[in-house]
Amino acid sequence: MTTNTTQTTGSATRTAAEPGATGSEPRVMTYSEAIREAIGEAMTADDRVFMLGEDIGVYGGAFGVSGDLYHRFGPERIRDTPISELGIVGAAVGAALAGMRPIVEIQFSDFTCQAMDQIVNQAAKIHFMLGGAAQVPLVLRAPLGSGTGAAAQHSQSLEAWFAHVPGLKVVMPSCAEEVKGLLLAAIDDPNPVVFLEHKLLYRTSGPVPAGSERIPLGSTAVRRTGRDLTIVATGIMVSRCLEAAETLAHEGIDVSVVDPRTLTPLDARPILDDVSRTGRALLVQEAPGHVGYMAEIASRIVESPAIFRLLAPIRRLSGLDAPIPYAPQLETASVPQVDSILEAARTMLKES
Amino acid sequence: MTTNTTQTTGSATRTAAEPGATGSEPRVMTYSEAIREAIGEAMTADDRVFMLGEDIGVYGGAFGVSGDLYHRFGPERIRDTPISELGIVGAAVGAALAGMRPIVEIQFSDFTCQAMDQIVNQAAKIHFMLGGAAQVPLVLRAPLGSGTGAAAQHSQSLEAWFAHVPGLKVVMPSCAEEVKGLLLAAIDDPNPVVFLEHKLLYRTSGPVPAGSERIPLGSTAVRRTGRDLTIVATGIMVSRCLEAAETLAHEGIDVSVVDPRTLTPLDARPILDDVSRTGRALLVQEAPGHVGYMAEIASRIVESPAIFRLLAPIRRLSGLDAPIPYAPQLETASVPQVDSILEAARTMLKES
Amino acid sequence: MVRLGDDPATARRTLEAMWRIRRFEEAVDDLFARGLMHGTMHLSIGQEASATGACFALRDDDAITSTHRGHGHCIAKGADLERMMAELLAKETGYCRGRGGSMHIADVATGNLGANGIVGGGIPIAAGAGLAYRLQGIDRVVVSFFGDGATNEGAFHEAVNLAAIWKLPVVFVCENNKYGMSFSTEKSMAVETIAERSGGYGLPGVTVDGNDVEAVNEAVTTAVDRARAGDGPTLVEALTYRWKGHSKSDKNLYRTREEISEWRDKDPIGRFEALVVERGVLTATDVEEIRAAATNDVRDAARRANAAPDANPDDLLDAVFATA
Amino acid sequence: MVRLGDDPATARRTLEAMWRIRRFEEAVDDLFARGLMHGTMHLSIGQEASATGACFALRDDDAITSTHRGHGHCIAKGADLERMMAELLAKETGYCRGRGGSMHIADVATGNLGANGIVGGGIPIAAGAGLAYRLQGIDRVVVSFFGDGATNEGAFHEAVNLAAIWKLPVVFVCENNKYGMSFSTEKSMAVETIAERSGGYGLPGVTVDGNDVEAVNEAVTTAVDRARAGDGPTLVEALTYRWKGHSKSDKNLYRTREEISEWRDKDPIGRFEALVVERGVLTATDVEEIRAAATNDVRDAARRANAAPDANPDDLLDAVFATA
Ligand SMILES: Cc1ncc(C[n+]2csc(CCOP(=O)(O)OP(=O)(O)O)c2C)c(N)n1
Ligand SMILES: Cc1ncc(C[n+]2csc(CCOP(=O)(O)OP(=O)(O)O)c2C)c(N)n1
Ligand SMILES: [Mg+2]
Ligand SMILES: [Mg+2]
Repeated sequence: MTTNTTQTTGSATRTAAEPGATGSEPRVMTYSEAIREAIGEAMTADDRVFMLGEDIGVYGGAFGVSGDLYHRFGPERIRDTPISELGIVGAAVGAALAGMRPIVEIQFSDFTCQAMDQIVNQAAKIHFMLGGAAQVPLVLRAPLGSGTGAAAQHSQSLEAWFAHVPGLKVVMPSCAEEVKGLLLAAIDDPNPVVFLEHKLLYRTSGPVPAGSERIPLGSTAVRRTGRDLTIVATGIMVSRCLEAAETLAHEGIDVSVVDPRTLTPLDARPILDDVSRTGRALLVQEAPGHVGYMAEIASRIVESPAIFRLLAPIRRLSGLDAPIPYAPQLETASVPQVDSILEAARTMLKES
Repeated sequence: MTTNTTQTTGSATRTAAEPGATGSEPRVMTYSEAIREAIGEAMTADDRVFMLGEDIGVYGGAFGVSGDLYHRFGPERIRDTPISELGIVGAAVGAALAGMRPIVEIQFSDFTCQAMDQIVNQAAKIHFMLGGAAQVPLVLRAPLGSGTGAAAQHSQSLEAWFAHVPGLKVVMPSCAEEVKGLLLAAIDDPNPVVFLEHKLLYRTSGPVPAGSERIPLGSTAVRRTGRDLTIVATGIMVSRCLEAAETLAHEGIDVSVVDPRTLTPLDARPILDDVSRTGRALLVQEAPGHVGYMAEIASRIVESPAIFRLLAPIRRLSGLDAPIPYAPQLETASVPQVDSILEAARTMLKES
Repeated sequence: MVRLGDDPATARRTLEAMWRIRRFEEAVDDLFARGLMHGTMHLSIGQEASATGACFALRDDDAITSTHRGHGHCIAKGADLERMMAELLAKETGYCRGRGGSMHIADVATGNLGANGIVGGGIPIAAGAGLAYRLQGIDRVVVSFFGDGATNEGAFHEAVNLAAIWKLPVVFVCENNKYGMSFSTEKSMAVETIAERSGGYGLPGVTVDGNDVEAVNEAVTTAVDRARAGDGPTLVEALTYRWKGHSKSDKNLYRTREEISEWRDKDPIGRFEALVVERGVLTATDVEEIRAAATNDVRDAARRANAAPDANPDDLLDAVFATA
Repeated sequence: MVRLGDDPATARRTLEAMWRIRRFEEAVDDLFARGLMHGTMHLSIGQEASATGACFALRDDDAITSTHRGHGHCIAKGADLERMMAELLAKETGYCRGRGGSMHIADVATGNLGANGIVGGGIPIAAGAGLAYRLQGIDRVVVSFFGDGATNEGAFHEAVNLAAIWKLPVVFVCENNKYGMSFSTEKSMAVETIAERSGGYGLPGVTVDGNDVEAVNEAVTTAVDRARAGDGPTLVEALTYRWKGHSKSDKNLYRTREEISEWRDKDPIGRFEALVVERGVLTATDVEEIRAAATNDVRDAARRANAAPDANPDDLLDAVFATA
């Protein structure tokens, strides 16, 4: 990802996982590799961390994310499971209650539907419901999004659901550079964290810190600061928006790109500040627009004094309110692309 | 429910289910009774309609809604099931595909978590995914909401989830008067409809049409028209807002109360019109605010020219972003009550 | 194998536990009827032997997962009556600070990982706790309680299979009280016993008289030993009955008076009393004393709980997330 | 019972179906490898006998539910190769107008209620279709196909139980190809056969050689007869093997070359060819012709499908809801 300006609120804490690891130079690696590195480091540093999921062992994971972890940590800690999403998330909840720090991989985030009871009725609520007497520190990793031709049951972006559930933290890392630090923070967290990776990002790469810096959950990143328009985007849309921003810059349209990174807790301040400055907000997500996450961002803006700084109506650019189709030309037409982002930005500027 | 003014967009269609039924006087009956009457009439009129769910037979339903239907229609068509939410919703999907019109009752809407795969990955998507070759006309009825002391796993309001899923229609009937007409429309619909009843409404009553008038899905009702403020509310909050409106009227604050009734499809026009007129919007829901349904309403307003008519920031009044607690004093404090609605309305008027 | 009714100390503890359960639930039933308690309630009166027999097969550091009908499990595992009562009375001193209520009492200190409002919800959690203990190299065992109705949930299937393939130290205790709410086991399954369901997973299944506290204890002890030895899970079905309705909304339309009174005659407490008196392990006076003590304990607990401060709504939002 | 290889007409149809499946999937594999096909793909090459044997036990108006590995079921139930190919090639003329792709082909006209991208997703749907036919007073039967891996899902458990207690006209056909993706049945369950899982539900379970098209047909026919007669469901386990990887991302790290080649030697098509030639029902020339015809049919279907118009993105939003 091309990052013109990165400011984060909340300070990144640096924690040494292995001696000598901090301070070393970042290496260029893929998003998948960065995830794997984070898991490997967490497992090395803490015996309580283990992983369970379908085909994460010798197969290396449906998207190859767990890779060689099985060979490094063995079948007890990189635990292949039957096809039983409800059971394995439930097992993670129980293991977390009993003192472990499980990381569950769900092959496609669509299959969280199978495990919703354990995620939402159990994991999210236990700490509260038990009056604080117990904690459920687990990380549920799952790939979301379209673009692979896998059609409607393998391409959803359900982040809005999880973000709506009190008791869950929700992370959507948008680049290789940050996925490691966010995942380490998620593993540290004493709460259930839903960690939503975008399939198309797995093979993208960037400079990943060699050390074990955490990126605190709840710290929005301003990726680029512009004069005319604030674009807020999540997941894969962040890089598309940054690409669009480059083109717009050549046209004399200067935009900010803001990435919340964690949907819950949401660090709204940088968004409100940026929108107050530019007076225009374009909110971009892959998920269908209707009752999607960007509706929350729009609401935060218009509940705040930033509403009085708006020069134009807020605009959401979202996936169609339709299931994701199989055919590539249909699939592409279903979610925002660089072109539609350009188009939306230009229209907003033209009309106000 | 006290209805000062009721205007609906979309015209109510009148269909005779039984000879002589139309045109007769409305009778005062409870929300539960009205639901039961709708089901009874639909089952009488159409052999394809049947009901399945846990304890809907001789027990009469967890909330007594199915009542005597078992005795009227027998165990084949009022079908008691084992405790298998995923299985029974799946069976409803299969039955719908094979030409039936199943109505599934889920005892508490929280248990839709168990059935999410069949609701979301199957029912919602089949028509689209199969290129239109099949339909899934089913109604999933489930009670939502807090107020019964049943705590976090039996009190959620998950309407935002369903509304976010393309392919599902979502209805939230707010009064006895309308629940029959909305349910009849839902049963007629060739698509999967999630029909979310509020537990505390079951025992409320109102005049219910004796005929089988349908209330079209996707027609917002303006319950009361005022000068100063537009309140948009769903489910149980509609009557609380109407109650608050009476008090406010005595204080010289004149508010509209608008009830979308169906969350998908949303008939946004009456909301936008009313907000454009009053210049203020207070959005009230029981569900937690973060990424809730009212965020969509806020977004619709500020994406439209209505944004330019706003005299004050939009305000959402929602349930706390917390699970619903057991203790009555905590439960009450967790979701909007008449007092908090009054308070919010007064503050909005004072500040702008 | 030593039986619960063989020596006076154990017999006394056993009877004490059953009476405390019975008296606690009677008190709760009464408070509810008098409008002093909120919400809903699932009473296990009549099922005291299965809760007690199973929990008494465990070490203090072993764990359980419980259900919506969980007061008995909780008490048998050693929970404090006052904190339980305080929870039901919506007090700050309750186990869940008034946030959970009857369906969510947990007591991590005594190894109770929690009741559950979701039918079947605790079963995968039990498997996970068992897995944790294995990974930690600790020889703890988990008993997962659930009802006959719960065995129709996918959660049961997936969790039992995980425990079977991983040979987890879990004992699945099904309290078969013949009904899942109103739906009888004759209708909800096409096999005779829940125990038969174990066959599909490759684990032993046994059916015992759930109103015989010794029989339950014996079966669960065998299963616990097996689990602790690393030989994997067992499914124990305890045949029992709830005297009261499913919950407060039950009009009892689905079972006959005769059936209920037949099962009342099989009262697990009276039966154990008769047994130990007959064996000469306890006297009629001992039994009388134990019963009276339980009545007092529950009365005191209720009194003290009632005097405690109400749960406080001020910090609800701070209570959602754990902080480190 | 009449066997599929007993008379020339049936033997020909059977062999035809199997070759059409094989050739279709080879063509798809090739198109994919050449970058002409999008998405992912689960091939059933090696499993043709179970799809064919089971579907050939059905009447035309009977129904099936299928899986992610569903091309074979679809073809054996009578789907049109061109419309299937058009779907995979993202054409407007495809079964799903390009919206579903390989994992969602359905053909309601031939009773195929749909493939399914969700493991276990079709099983409850099959139960529901069976229920519908019963309520409609029609004597149709539903065959639900799924893999060994799917039997670990809660959906399997709940659906089989529903079918059992309601005696629904459903036949559960488990194609046990030894792996759910990379996870072997030895690891995913602690019993020897999937058929044993039927015991917990009170329905018959049988295991057959899934590469013997006659054996599959015979077992499923018995089950279909039973279902049609109102005697309820059966679980039929067909032991078979997929020659290819699970999907396009499979690096085949979890099984040995030897195992694969052993199973290639058990080719269900070659085996049936040898059998019918040996029995004198078909000649070697007949067999040769059938194979060639399948090759041609698939080639033609691909050619025609390829020439069809691409699926059109313009009306995606209109396609979400059915209108009346
Ligand atoms: C997933 C789910 N479905 C339904 C319910 C409603 N419900 C609560 S208890 C119960 C009956 C449970 O039966 P069983 O497992 O036999 O336990 P018992 O009540 O007999 O102790 C039902 C249907 C629930 N709480 N959770
Ligand atoms: C609910 C769900 N979990 C996981 C997957 C990913 N997945 C697709 S096919 C498959 C293996 C299925 O195994 P089996 O049922 O034996 O069928 P086979 O592929 O062997 O034909 C998996 C894990 C899925 N599609 N759906
Ligand atoms: Mg029961
Ligand atoms: Mg398989």
